[in-house]
Amino acid sequence: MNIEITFETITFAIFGVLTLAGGIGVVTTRNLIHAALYLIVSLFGVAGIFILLAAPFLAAIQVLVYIGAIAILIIFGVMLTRGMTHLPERFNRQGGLAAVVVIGGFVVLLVGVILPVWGPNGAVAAEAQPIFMTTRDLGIALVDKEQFVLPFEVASVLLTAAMVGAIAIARDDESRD
Amino acid sequence: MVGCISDLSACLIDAGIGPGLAGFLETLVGTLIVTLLPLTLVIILVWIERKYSARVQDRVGPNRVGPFGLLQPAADAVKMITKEDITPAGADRIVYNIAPILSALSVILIWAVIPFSPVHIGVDLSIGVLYFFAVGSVGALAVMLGGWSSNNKYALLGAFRVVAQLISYEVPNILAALMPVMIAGTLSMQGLVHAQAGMWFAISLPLSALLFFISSIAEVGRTPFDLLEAESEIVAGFNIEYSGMKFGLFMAGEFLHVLTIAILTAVIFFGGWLGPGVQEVPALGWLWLAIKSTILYLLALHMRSTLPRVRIDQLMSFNWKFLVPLSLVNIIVVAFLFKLVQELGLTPAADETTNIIANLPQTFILLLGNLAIIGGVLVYLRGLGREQRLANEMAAAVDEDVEHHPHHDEEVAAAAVAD
Amino acid sequence: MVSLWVYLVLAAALFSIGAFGVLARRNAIAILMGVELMLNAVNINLVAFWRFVRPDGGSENMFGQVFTVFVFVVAAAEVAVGLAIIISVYRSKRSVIAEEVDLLKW
Amino acid sequence: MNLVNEWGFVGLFMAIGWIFPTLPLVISWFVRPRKKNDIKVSTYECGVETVGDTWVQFKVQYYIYGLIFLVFDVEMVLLFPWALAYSSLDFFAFGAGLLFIFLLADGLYYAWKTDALVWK
Repeated sequence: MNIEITFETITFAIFGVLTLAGGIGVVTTRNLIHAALYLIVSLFGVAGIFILLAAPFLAAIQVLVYIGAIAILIIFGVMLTRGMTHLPERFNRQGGLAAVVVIGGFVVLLVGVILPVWGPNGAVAAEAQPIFMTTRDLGIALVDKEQFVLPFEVASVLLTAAMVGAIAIARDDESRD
Repeated sequence: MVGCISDLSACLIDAGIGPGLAGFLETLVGTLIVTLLPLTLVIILVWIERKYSARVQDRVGPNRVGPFGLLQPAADAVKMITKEDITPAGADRIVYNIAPILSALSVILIWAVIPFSPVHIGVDLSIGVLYFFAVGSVGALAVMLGGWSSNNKYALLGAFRVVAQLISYEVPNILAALMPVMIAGTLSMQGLVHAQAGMWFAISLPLSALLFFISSIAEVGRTPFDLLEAESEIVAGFNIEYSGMKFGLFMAGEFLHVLTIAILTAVIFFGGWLGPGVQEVPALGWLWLAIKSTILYLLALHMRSTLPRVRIDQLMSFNWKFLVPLSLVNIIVVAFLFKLVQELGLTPAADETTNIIANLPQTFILLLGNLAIIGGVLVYLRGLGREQRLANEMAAAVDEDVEHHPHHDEEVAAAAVAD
Repeated sequence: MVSLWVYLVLAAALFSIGAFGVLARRNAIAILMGVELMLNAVNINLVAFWRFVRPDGGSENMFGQVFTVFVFVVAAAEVAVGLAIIISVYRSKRSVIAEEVDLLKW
Repeated sequence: MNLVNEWGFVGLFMAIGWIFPTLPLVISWFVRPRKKNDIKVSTYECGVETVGDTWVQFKVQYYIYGLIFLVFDVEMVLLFPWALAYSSLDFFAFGAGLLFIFLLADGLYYAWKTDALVWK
């Protein structure tokens, strides 16, 4: 296996490291606000990966939704649960067991990914082709009768339901009718 | 040499530099120009802003340093740089230092997708509009980090309020930009400008333009939406603990942001660099864009110097109960009319998109729809206002009654007994 | 050229990190963040498969991207409701530690 | 591949962009005075000694605005591809978009009627 040093591989390395380092930061940091910031770093790395995969639209909404909205919502949540940000123990009693399980799972995944099909000598080691204007195709697919128009509407229902439910749950008791 | 302005890499290849290196050099020069431009502009902007609001308020404004006080911003910058920088005790140092840089960066990064002329643009991304919103949303994060890391109750509270405002007004802002995207069928900034060759979107979609401009002003946090600072009422908001150049960066970012949204409004709704003679001399685009965005910028400044500030509950109600529903209605109406125009075959043919006459039917129908919405909203608001005024008058009348006849209740009771 | 399996390894690593966060963290909000990491790993996989297996473009071949968009939707709904529940629990129990919320346990 | 050209520029822009805001901070680091004392670095809260933790309890109202924004943000993300492809679609797409926006407005209506939008 020889690794070519090209613009793409360097970029992939940078974003991959950002993603994983951010992820490790999220699960190991004691301060929850810092964990949220690491989460942002990790999600930004994923946005970079999306660009490498020729999906710039997804990269933009990754930043817009995750960094612009979800991360801010999580920070709001952390601030609203005061006194819980610096727990003396980060991990619960199963922490060690969880680590073993997760590492075992990772090895299984790794073997599954590299060896049989998609690996270096696998069958579908397809070359990526240049792609143009995928966002418009995405829009066509989303409202196509034959394809995703029902999930498209159901997504709206799900979001509305989530909004109604979350408002109902989160409100103060005294302000409830 | 003139050729170098429109096509630097070709010019460099002519000069005997390899194509790969020439491409890289061109990108580098472009990047430097596009990053340095806003930073030089901000110095002028500070002067314009201070001079303009001074004139509106019947003052002279800066007039000591240099001719007409032109060097005042430079003097300010020197002052900021030589000020002591205080990091409050208990602050989260790294986050505290990153926040102002992130705040300025989130504005500078927008300039990468602004088309200045047919050939001059940082990069014409296929998702330019979304890039702008994505980068803009990082600004809210910078505010949050700055407020949290200061270890100050008021800074944190201020940051919460600002973030609530910024994210709220992002909704109508994005919804308003959806309309030009729908009609142009593209997300690229150059594509949006080209789509306006026949008719500006500000004429066919005036309501979207208005919504976009208003919510952009709120995004920047300018009067009448400047609750995040309210410098004439409270000390400061999220940036209370910042001093020296870090405070300066927050301010510079804000000044620059106002111009940036003026330019973006000009690009998305007022035809950007379009103007007479652009096809022959592309560099003229700079001039047209500068004229359009300066007018919009001065409009924003004028709003700042003349309008009163709103309260935070009014701010939130205005957004969620007025701008957002209006944007949704706007989308439905414009989508319906646009499809109708298409079905009736009134859209300009592919080779006639730059022809004004060919664009007239479509523009007329869309404009009519927009005016109908605006008219409907005005009539509705008038009715609502009258209702409220009557209710207020009734309440006042009852109050007066009670004051003038302190024994009103007893009289009524007596009358009832007499009956 | 970065091949498909490299993206898959990256996604697997991110998924494992997220899974560890979900299994081992005590704070419920941290668990939620772990879930976000796992969802992002899934997204990387979806987009990578779209890019390498059905890259011809055209609206019939957008499965990967469409599913990613729906994962965004689900993630948003999950965070909104999850945090609302955590805030609500915190209000009544003054705690967001997952194992202390055991009303339904016996 | 034009992807590299486009986003390479954005990457370069990000790499260079942060230098310019940082530069004045670095210059300032060299020339600014350093006279720290305890009073100066104390938290600035109206001159009175700061009381308690900075982490006062915040109103849940902020969270509710954040969550309504999140929902709208995601819905807008779904609407952008729709709008982008709109000119090449038929009236069915308008119906789909109409229903989508109607459902979205439904949630807003609920929030409005239960006074979740009122700043208290």
